[in-house]
Amino acid sequence: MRAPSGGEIASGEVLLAVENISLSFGGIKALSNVSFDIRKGEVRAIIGPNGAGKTSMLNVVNGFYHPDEGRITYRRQTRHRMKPYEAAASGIARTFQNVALFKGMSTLDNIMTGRTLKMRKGVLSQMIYWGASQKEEIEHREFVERIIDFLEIEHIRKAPVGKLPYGLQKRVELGRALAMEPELLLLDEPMAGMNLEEKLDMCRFILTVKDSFNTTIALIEHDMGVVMDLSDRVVVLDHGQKIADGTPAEVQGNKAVIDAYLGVAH
Amino acid sequence: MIRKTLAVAAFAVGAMAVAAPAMAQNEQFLPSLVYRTGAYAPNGIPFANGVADYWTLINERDGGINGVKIVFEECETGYATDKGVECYERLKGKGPTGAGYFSPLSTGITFALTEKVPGDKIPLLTLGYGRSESRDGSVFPWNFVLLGSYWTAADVAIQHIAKEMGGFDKLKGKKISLVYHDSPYGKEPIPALEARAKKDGFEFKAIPVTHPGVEQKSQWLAIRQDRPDYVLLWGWGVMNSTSIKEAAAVAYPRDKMIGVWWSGAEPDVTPAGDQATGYKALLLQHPAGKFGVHGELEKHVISKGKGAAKDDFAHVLYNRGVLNSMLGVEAIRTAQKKFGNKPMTGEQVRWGFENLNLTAERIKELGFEGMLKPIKLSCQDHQGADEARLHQWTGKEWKIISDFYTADRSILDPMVKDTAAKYAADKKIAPRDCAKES
Amino acid sequence: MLYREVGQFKTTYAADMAMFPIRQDRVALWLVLLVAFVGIPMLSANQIWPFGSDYLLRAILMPFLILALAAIGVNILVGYCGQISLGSGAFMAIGAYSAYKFGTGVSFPLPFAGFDVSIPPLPMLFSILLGGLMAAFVGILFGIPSLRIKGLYLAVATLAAQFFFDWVFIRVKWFTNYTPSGSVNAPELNFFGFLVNSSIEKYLLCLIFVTVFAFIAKNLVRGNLGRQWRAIRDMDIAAELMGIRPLYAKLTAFAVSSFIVGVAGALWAFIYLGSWEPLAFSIDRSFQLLFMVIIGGLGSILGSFLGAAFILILPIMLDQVPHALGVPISVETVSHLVFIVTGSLICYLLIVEPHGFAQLWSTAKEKLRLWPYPY
Amino acid sequence: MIAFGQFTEVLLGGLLAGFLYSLVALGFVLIFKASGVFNFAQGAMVLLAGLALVRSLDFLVAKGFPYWIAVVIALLFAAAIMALTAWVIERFVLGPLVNQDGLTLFMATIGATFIIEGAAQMAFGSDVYPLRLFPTDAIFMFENTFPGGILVNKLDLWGAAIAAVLVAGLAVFFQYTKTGRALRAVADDHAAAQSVGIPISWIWFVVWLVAGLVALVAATVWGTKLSVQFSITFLALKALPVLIIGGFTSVPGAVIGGLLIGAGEKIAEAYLGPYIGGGIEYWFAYVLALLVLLVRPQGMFGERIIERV
Repeated sequence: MRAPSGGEIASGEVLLAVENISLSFGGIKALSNVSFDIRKGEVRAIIGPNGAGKTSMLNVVNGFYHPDEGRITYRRQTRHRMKPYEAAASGIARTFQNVALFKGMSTLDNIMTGRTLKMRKGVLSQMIYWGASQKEEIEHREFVERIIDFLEIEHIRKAPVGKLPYGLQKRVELGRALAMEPELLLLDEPMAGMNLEEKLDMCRFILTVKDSFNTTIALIEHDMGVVMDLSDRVVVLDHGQKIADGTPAEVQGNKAVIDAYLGVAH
Repeated sequence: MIRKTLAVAAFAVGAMAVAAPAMAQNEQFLPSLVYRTGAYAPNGIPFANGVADYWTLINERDGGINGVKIVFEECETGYATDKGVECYERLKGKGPTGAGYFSPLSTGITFALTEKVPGDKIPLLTLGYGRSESRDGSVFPWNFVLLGSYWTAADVAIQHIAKEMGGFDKLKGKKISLVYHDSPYGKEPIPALEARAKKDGFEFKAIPVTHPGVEQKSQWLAIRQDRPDYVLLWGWGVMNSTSIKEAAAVAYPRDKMIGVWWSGAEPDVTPAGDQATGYKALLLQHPAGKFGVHGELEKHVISKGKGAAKDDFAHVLYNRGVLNSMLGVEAIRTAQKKFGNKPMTGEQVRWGFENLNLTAERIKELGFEGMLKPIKLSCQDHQGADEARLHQWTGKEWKIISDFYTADRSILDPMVKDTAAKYAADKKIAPRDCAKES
Repeated sequence: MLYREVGQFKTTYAADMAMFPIRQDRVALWLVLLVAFVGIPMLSANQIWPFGSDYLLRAILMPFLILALAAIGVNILVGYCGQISLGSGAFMAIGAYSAYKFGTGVSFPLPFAGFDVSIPPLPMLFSILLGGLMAAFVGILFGIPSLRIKGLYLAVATLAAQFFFDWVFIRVKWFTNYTPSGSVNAPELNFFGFLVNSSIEKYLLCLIFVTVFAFIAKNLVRGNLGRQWRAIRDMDIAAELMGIRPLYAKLTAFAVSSFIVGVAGALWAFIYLGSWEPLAFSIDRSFQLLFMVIIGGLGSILGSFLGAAFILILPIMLDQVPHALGVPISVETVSHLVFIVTGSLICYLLIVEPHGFAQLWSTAKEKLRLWPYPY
Repeated sequence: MIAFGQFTEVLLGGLLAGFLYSLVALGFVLIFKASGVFNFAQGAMVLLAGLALVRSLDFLVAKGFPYWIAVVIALLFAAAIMALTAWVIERFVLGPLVNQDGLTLFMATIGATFIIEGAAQMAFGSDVYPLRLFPTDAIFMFENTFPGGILVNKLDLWGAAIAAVLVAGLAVFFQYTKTGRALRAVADDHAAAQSVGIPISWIWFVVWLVAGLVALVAATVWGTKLSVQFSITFLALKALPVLIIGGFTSVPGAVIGGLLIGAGEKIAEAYLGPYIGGGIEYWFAYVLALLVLLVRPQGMFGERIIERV
């Protein structure tokens, strides 16, 4: 699973940098003046209390929200805003806080949608199906089957995802993002609502993705244990502002962070 | 599983019903395409009742047509063409000899069936509606636009206006507007009126009203501002009464409005109440009211509780339905003279129509004196009459206000011929030679 | 016991991804096609019950096939792509009138260029397909608002199309070749020298069109494009973040849907009606198609057929069954009952089985697979 | 001066027609506001209310009741029928569909439309039934200023007055009654309303009842205008563009939308129609609504939608 080539970024270099990002909805500031960077190959955690603007931050990164101010530099290209599918095309994949699977489709089809950008056959070829389109479908099916094996969800391959238990849905969603072969993977609370066993499985998957596929990961998570174990660096947001940035150990000792979590400052 | 079995069973029963062969052999099957529901039901119901009651009368009083019992079945079209086609396909093969003739009471269905009847050899009886050019029996062997087409109506209406104004020379420079149902039905009279406008020098304006015709405010405000000398009304269903109400609302004089014979019945005026007083409309020969045949109907049908009529008995459209059935029955009777007293096929009924000759005595005998003038059809002429007169709504009843006018065939015949010839060319029909047929 | 897939192991992805992966389904499909293409014409040619008259062929099967085709088109847009449309009737009309124009010769003057554009009458097959293409083109135009307008608001945009084209085909005489009444007749059905005249020929023609387009539709909805449509339907925001371009997915759905609906419109006008006016494609038609799709099953090609059959046959059944049983019901009551039953079924299905008859069918199959040991 | 007089007349006619549209549109707004359901059946409910009213009225008059007493009894009877309808719809259609998405509910109301249309005609007949509750003749204003004066239909004035009373009444109902406030609470948040003890099925029944009564009021005016008959159901289609412009949740919006559509389409018909052939009202209203949507996808008075993931 190689990331799409072009402007290759070496491990440890800055893959994505956000600078002075501000975002507001009808007068309410969701983010103000936030800057941080994500380096190639690391697991970068974004933490903070509820309403700190973590999800908004991810939405800005993959183009779903357009910031009022600030710049985004991704793979050395700087832009003010981009469209969600452009972000996807340049290798940013994403999972969602409240599972956003395609409920009417099977597990297989959900993960296959991750391959959309890699499929090239035109409408006419798809109409006839037999021949070129079938060959392409099978190629991608093989790829998707590897993801299914890796995530250990073979048994629910053909099940409609709407009826799966929550933990499995989260796993399918991860599979769908992985099918995009992303260079940067944004995970929005991948372990929310899971029991311990499921969390351990998910941690294992995340670490494998990072190590084997050299995928850069940005992670929002509330479980501090998980964050400390998984992440290389942590950025902390509170009320739309960055209050700390550093290694897990550094952040853990930071007074502002402790205050924010305990609510002392307010 | 049970549900599925039931569905299959229901389907089988239905299929059997469709395919079940008629048992009795001495029956004449007559279909009746009706619309008793939907936007046009108020006008469809009385017509359908009249059609049914006359057939019942023939069965009850005479035991059928020369002993051949009439079996009839209604099929609801809702004024929709595709439903009409389905009804046609369903009913055309019923009875020992198939359907005798069809009367769809819808211009749209008539157009669609015109394409189908030549293949099935069943005549279409369209009494005062349908394709105006189908008067030409050489191109339209199966259509019978009996008593008058929309072009006849348009011509007669202009003649009456000329008479009211005191002569055709007075028409010059006058304004006549047509408020019409925006469909083939409403558009049919336009060529005839344009031809008349050219000849008589009046200014003609056509004002469309969108189906079903409940929104007419703009049209009538335009009429108020334009102040035409006369307004012709070519509506159907709710559009008619709405037009009359809107005319009242803009204070357009009702006695300067002339409706076609499809806009001159009770459901068109009663909803407008007093506002309809003075409104005029053409008559397809027959008026409302009771004639000889109504006594028979009351005696043999209504009093026995076998009638379909309710308070629409002897109303305009009811009477038209009765007339429609009578003409069909007489065509079958005529055919029986040649082919014997047994059920007639569609082809034989057509022969009966083409040789139909109702004299004044025969009409009196049938109890239709005062409703119909003598009529004679031929292979070439599938219309048979060019007369129409007018009646006026007094607020309580329709009152005849004019003598018969005869449409000017010197204008209409060339139009019929040209349009029919164009149709023949489009459809690659070789017109039949009527001189060679008996 | 017959409906089992035990022992049918698939050793290739190709076999697993086949249109009908279960052998019994494949056999059933071939049987249906065999009956449709060979059995029915044979029965009909020899006038064997129930094809003694051509009623079933002309008044049930032909409209069923054509409306099923239209329902497939509507299902692609509404069922697969989730864009509600109340203007399908207009797209049928566009298909019908465009095919009519191409079939009778197109000519219009271009005064500013100083010459006339005139295309001679085209062969029937091309006319019908061009009718579909014109519908697709207009479909794309009216699909553009779908990028900004969602849900119910979009229904209004499609209604705008419905009323606008109702008006255009009444008012613009060019489309009706200046016939005085505005009603037009189908040109003769000449397919490269072969005249389609008899009921059997017309039926087979409809059948060929429906079969071809049903297969094309099935291929599209199970492929990449179909996944994009369904993704947009289920969660448009997530789909966009997966790299699916809403513009492309929605407009292709509008185009493919309108194309199929347009072809169905041309067939409806040319083969079923023979002569028609815009009222044949009114808003009632749009609703009828939508109901077929809801009742049959949103997002199911099979459902389009089931829904079309149901909506078409229900009124005829309600009319005929009491007749056959000797309980005469007046035509009024029948048509009121049709309203009530259709309405109740829509509500019932939405409550109990939002995926319509097609889902009931697959539930039944599921049970059949386990029968007689349900656990 | 003539031209200006004519324009005024068309404009005024359009505005008054707009009030009549908003009478129908109000019923949609009420239901959407309180339950998020786009009720396609509103047109059918007008038909049902009208048929129940006119048929019982005719019956009572034929029995010899004095006219005004007959009217009152007939109105009560029609109101009872609307209450029954509201209960049936809540119990059998919407109740089981609670928490479904808007499109499903919308399609369910299309189903309900068919049931109501079929049942209403089966019970009360499918003929045309004249209703005469209001005067329908014309009055002429400013006859000194403009030749011929400016024509206004009395029925339209009645319609406008009734619409105004209705809007005021609804405003009072929503502001000052307990049920009205509960309705607004439900509209804001279903779950929260339930948790503070407002029974949602009761609320839905009330809101459908109120919409049914609004349909009855619309039926008195429209029934007088068109007579009570099947075509009255076409009104639902006229109300849609009104709602788009006015917004699905705004009572005053329904009136403003009605006025804009009424005036817009009549002026278009009068001044654009002659050039392109006439009969453009039907689609013009929709195209107008579509244009509004292209500029503001949430309608003219709707709130901006913020999407979340």
